[in-house]
Amino acid sequence: MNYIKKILVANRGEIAIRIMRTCREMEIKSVAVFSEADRTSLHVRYADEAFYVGKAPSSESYLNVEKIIEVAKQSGADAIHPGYGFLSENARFARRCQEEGIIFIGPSPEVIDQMGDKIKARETMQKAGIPVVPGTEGSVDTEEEALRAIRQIGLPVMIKASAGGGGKGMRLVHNEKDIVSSVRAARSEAKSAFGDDSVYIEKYISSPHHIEFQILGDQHGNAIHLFERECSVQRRHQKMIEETPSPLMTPELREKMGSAAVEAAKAVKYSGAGTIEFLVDDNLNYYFLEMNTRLQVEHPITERVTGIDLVKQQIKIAEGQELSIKQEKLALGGHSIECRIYAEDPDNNFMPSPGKIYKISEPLGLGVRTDGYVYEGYEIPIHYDPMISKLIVWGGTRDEAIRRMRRALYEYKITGVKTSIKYLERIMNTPDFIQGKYDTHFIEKNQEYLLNNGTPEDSDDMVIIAAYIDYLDKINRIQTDNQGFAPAQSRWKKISYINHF
Amino acid sequence: MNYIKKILVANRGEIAIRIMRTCREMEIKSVAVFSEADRTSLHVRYADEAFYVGKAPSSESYLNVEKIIEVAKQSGADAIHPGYGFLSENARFARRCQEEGIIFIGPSPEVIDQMGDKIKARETMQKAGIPVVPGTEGSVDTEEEALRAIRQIGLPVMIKASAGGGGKGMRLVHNEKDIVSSVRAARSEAKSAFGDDSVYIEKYISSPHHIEFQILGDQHGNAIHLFERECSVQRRHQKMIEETPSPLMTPELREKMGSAAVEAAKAVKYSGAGTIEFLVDDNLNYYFLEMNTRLQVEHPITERVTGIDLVKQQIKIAEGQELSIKQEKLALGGHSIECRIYAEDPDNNFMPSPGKIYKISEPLGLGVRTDGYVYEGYEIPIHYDPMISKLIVWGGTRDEAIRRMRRALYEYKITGVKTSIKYLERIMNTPDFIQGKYDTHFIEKNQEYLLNNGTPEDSDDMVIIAAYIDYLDKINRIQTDNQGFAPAQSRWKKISYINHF
Amino acid sequence: MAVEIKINDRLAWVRLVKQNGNLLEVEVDGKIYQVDLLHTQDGTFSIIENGRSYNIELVPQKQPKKYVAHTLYDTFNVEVVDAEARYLINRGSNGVGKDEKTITSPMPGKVVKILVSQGDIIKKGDTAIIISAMKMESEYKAPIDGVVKKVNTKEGETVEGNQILIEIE
Amino acid sequence: MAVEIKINDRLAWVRLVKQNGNLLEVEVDGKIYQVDLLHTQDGTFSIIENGRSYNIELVPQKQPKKYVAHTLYDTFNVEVVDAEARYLINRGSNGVGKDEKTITSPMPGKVVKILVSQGDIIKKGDTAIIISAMKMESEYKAPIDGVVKKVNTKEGETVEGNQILIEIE
Repeated sequence: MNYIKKILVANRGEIAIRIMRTCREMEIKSVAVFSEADRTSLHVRYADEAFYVGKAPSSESYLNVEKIIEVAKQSGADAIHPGYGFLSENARFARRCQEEGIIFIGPSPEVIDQMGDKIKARETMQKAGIPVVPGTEGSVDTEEEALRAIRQIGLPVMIKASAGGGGKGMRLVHNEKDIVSSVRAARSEAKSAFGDDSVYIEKYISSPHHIEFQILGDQHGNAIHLFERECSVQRRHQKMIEETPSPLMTPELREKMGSAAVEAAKAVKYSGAGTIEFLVDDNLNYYFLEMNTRLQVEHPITERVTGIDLVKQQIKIAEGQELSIKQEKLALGGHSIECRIYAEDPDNNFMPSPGKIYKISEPLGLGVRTDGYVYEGYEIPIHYDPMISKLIVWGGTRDEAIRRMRRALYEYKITGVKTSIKYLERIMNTPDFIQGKYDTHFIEKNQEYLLNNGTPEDSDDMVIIAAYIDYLDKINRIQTDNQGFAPAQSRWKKISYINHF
Repeated sequence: MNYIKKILVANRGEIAIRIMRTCREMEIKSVAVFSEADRTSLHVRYADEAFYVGKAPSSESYLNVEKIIEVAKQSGADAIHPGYGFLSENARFARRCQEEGIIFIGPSPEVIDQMGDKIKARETMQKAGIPVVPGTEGSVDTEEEALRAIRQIGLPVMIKASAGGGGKGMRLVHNEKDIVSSVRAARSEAKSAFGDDSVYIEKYISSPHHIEFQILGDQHGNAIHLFERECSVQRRHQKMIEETPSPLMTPELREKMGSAAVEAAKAVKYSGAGTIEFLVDDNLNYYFLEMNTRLQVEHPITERVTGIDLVKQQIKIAEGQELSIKQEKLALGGHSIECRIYAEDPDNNFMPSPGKIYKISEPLGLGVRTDGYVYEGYEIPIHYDPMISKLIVWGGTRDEAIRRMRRALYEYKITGVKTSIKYLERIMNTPDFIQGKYDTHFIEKNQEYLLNNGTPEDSDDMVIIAAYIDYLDKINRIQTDNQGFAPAQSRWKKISYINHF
Repeated sequence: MAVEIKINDRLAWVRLVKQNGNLLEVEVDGKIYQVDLLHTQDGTFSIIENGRSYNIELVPQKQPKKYVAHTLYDTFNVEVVDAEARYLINRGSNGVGKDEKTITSPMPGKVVKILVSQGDIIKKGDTAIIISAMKMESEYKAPIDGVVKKVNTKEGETVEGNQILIEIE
Repeated sequence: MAVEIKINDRLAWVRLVKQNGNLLEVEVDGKIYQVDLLHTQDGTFSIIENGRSYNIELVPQKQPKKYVAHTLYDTFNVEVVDAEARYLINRGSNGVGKDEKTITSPMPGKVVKILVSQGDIIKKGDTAIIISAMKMESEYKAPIDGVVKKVNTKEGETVEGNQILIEIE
């Protein structure tokens, strides 16, 4: 067996730290890479080693294949974990690793090519007998071609980047007049995000549920699935909340879709962790949507209900070990929900809110996990994703998990930048969510619940008093005429004697 | 059903917060009480309401029965949760709650009397046919009586406070010449900790394992056990590390001891959460040691392997609900370990180290829970327990749990006071612990592994450089002759342009 | 010393009646509160008023006397209006109407594309500039019909929040 | 500017060779290091040296120029010995032998019991005072045979760390 001793993590932020945590538990050394914007980022400080790889824009650093290969060789890393995003689904990168004798923790370049390209993936799935959403057979190269295809499929349609993922380079088109501008925008975003502007077009299924299956395959032809994740709560085609099990799921459907996912993985001799995404309509028809040949952002909820460390499994598979987990031994225990905390302003169309974290307090206690990377005083760079952490809770039942999520969101305080925390708390109090009756239109359908309807508390006067005292404190510190008010000297205002009512 | 709407938590520190977290999940309002030393303590800020109850010494605040009853009535609390320690095993307090029509979240005053007093508990258990450690039948009132009893039982013996718990008022006596001073010391400690100086004497079992069973009983005569906790890693008779399952346990012994624990609970019509502590010798003989009629410090490891929120169960039982958990449905999933983080100096005989927390970073990620209450700038009061937090990890196997605990301890950084963190990390690397071969003498037997043997890293020179730069920074700030060194302006030193190798 | 404090749209009058260490008596719009107040130098407040425990975080803003205040559920814009502040307001330093003739960046980001040049005629609703921040591209449109007076940035440049990018007249 | 730095029992000589922003060249006992160093004002250091990532926390002590430094596994007592510090050392301000004639509290606590009075004869190893901190009582014994010269505290009093409680001669 080729045991891995040192892993270069070709990523940043929470996922880089999450991977390094497992490395540490496996006594594997970790190597961080960082761009100019990330010298003080936590992943640099968490790693055993750290190397600079380029300027702030990801195209010059985290997407710089040759520089990262060079650092891997320089540091003596025997493997590279790409995380999600960046180079995680880049077949050329996987191939370069292969050429240099570095283990790429993920599937083979051929499989990335086949599944990572959404057009090829559709073809592969159709051949394997798995239902797909009607759409173009290949990428469309010109705007005229797009127009023709859309007339054939019929509106509404979804335009998607072939190389894409995570909602980038995606546009929904309802009206004919928006076709040209939407194709143009999708291609421009795809180009800057993935360096590839090819897009394809799919029939848009209304009221769809976005449900995905986690799979693991080894190099010996074994594959299993680790149940589903319900990812329908989305804004701007980006996931906000995921949960497992899905409230929509039945044991029969789980069995059927799980088997399809395993078949899909076996069809391409998949090795590593991957995700098969499906659209499910209200009649429980399911369509293959895409395969992600990497770890997903939302993998922790699967870890929580199965008790399996997915990064550890990825590493063991990459070492060539056989899967030790048997499908029939796997059980889905309890209920887990993840909320993604973004630096954004939900009351202003989810506008990103970069800036400096003033203070942060993280929720703790029973059934709560946070995977984050920011700290007090950290300046969130404008160059990358606005996700600053993931809050994952577990409960014995869905009801307990929702209550725990509310409690955890209540405890979670980040100041200095705007975040989605209070918005997520409102989702947890929305009847449709509580009843588990939602599809990907949840956010638009529930606007009235999700608006900030002002103060349920009556604390204005206390805020006024706080600001007043702070003001007195400040003028006291700069003026000489002491008005009998003792200013704060230490973190907690020192008073010779603390009084009590 | 008498649903509880507001709970006064008659405690402080981590356990007060832990209880309030569950209150919040159950939509129950929480009321904090605080002593003079605790105005800025986190439990005061976490609660919905907070009331001052007296001076810093616990006898004048957290043990002040009438004041706490008064606050409960003033705030309209319909129940009181006593946590652990303080009034949690005080029958008089439970009785006063009863008289005032306030629900005491715990067993009846009669059961507290019967089981809380260790001497009565021994008698009860003997009657129920459960083996007990040989010892005095009742408390010993004079030093002469103690001497006689010890001569009869034979050395070594353990002197214990009748009202005690948590290692207070306990003394082990090996030599005849130490008998008098030990009895005196035990009584003095018992008096100041519990207001009751009566002690009793037990035969001391060498190489014992301290194993306890968690039980839950309701007001309808149902009782279950939630498996064992292994608590043998102790210093100064106080637990440092607990784990479940116990490495010593066999399925047969678990069945036998679990049934004994349930029988014991049923024998006294126990309602609430409680713990039956046993001593187990190397031949797997077990002896009843004592019953704790309250929540234990180490309850989270049971919560983690069973998925049951024990505080929620306590509240539901106190409301009069029937236990919804069936013994045969309960399963012990995976492995959980708790490390207690004390403010103390392990390299100097575990001397308490009160003071101000300078910085703190808590471990996060997969399988890690921390229950704490301190924050940066918090001054740990000298009046209470030195435990500042509990670190609980879960793993699919014991090996995974130990590796995760090492990782979590590695991430856990508290500066400003001395803590047991690095010592606990050394325990996680001790062969006897790794192999699960340990008894209550683990600490003394493994001194050579547990000593701070200096630096496994080679970072002296980097520390020197850091101190040097900080020094240059400081003199630059006060001197006028700038030596070309740019001092830190913000949290992270601002440099017009960040360079990289 | 009494001052006025603006909290969102409300203007409140506040005065310290007396202080005994951490116990304060404060009057807010004629209502007297007795509060047990402790705070850190960097704006974490713990206030107990009539048994209720309040946690408030004040985040200082660039302008002195302005805060963003966070309570458990709410965020407030707070401003202390003392004699100096009133003087500045009366002097009219807060220009009105200027916003309508400019395109401003609401957040820091990078200029992807500028679609207009100085002197161009632009119609209300036309996209003038595209800014990218955190992987999202946003189009900014002209607020009025007019002529581009000045373009204050160029493609590829990093811009601050609230920076005026394009002026129209 | 070169200074000496005491780290536990080692005395090292250190000098800044050159600086280019966060990139420093520093000489420690004749060895040249090139480090990428960033730090916060309150003593969190991130140093990358030859690819290795070091995290160091400096906790300032009451005496200026003294720190407790935390690395991943170790805690060091660090002191910068500059000209001023050397002067103080040479002047002999650190009295020697004083410790042997006193009983000092190693930590803050409350005096439970004092077993001796001024003028008492005390033997080495006799318990002189009992202090309670965090629910643990500790007995402090006389370090030498002697006569109690002075008792600086009384029962029930709260004492600081490093306070001289009892003097013996």
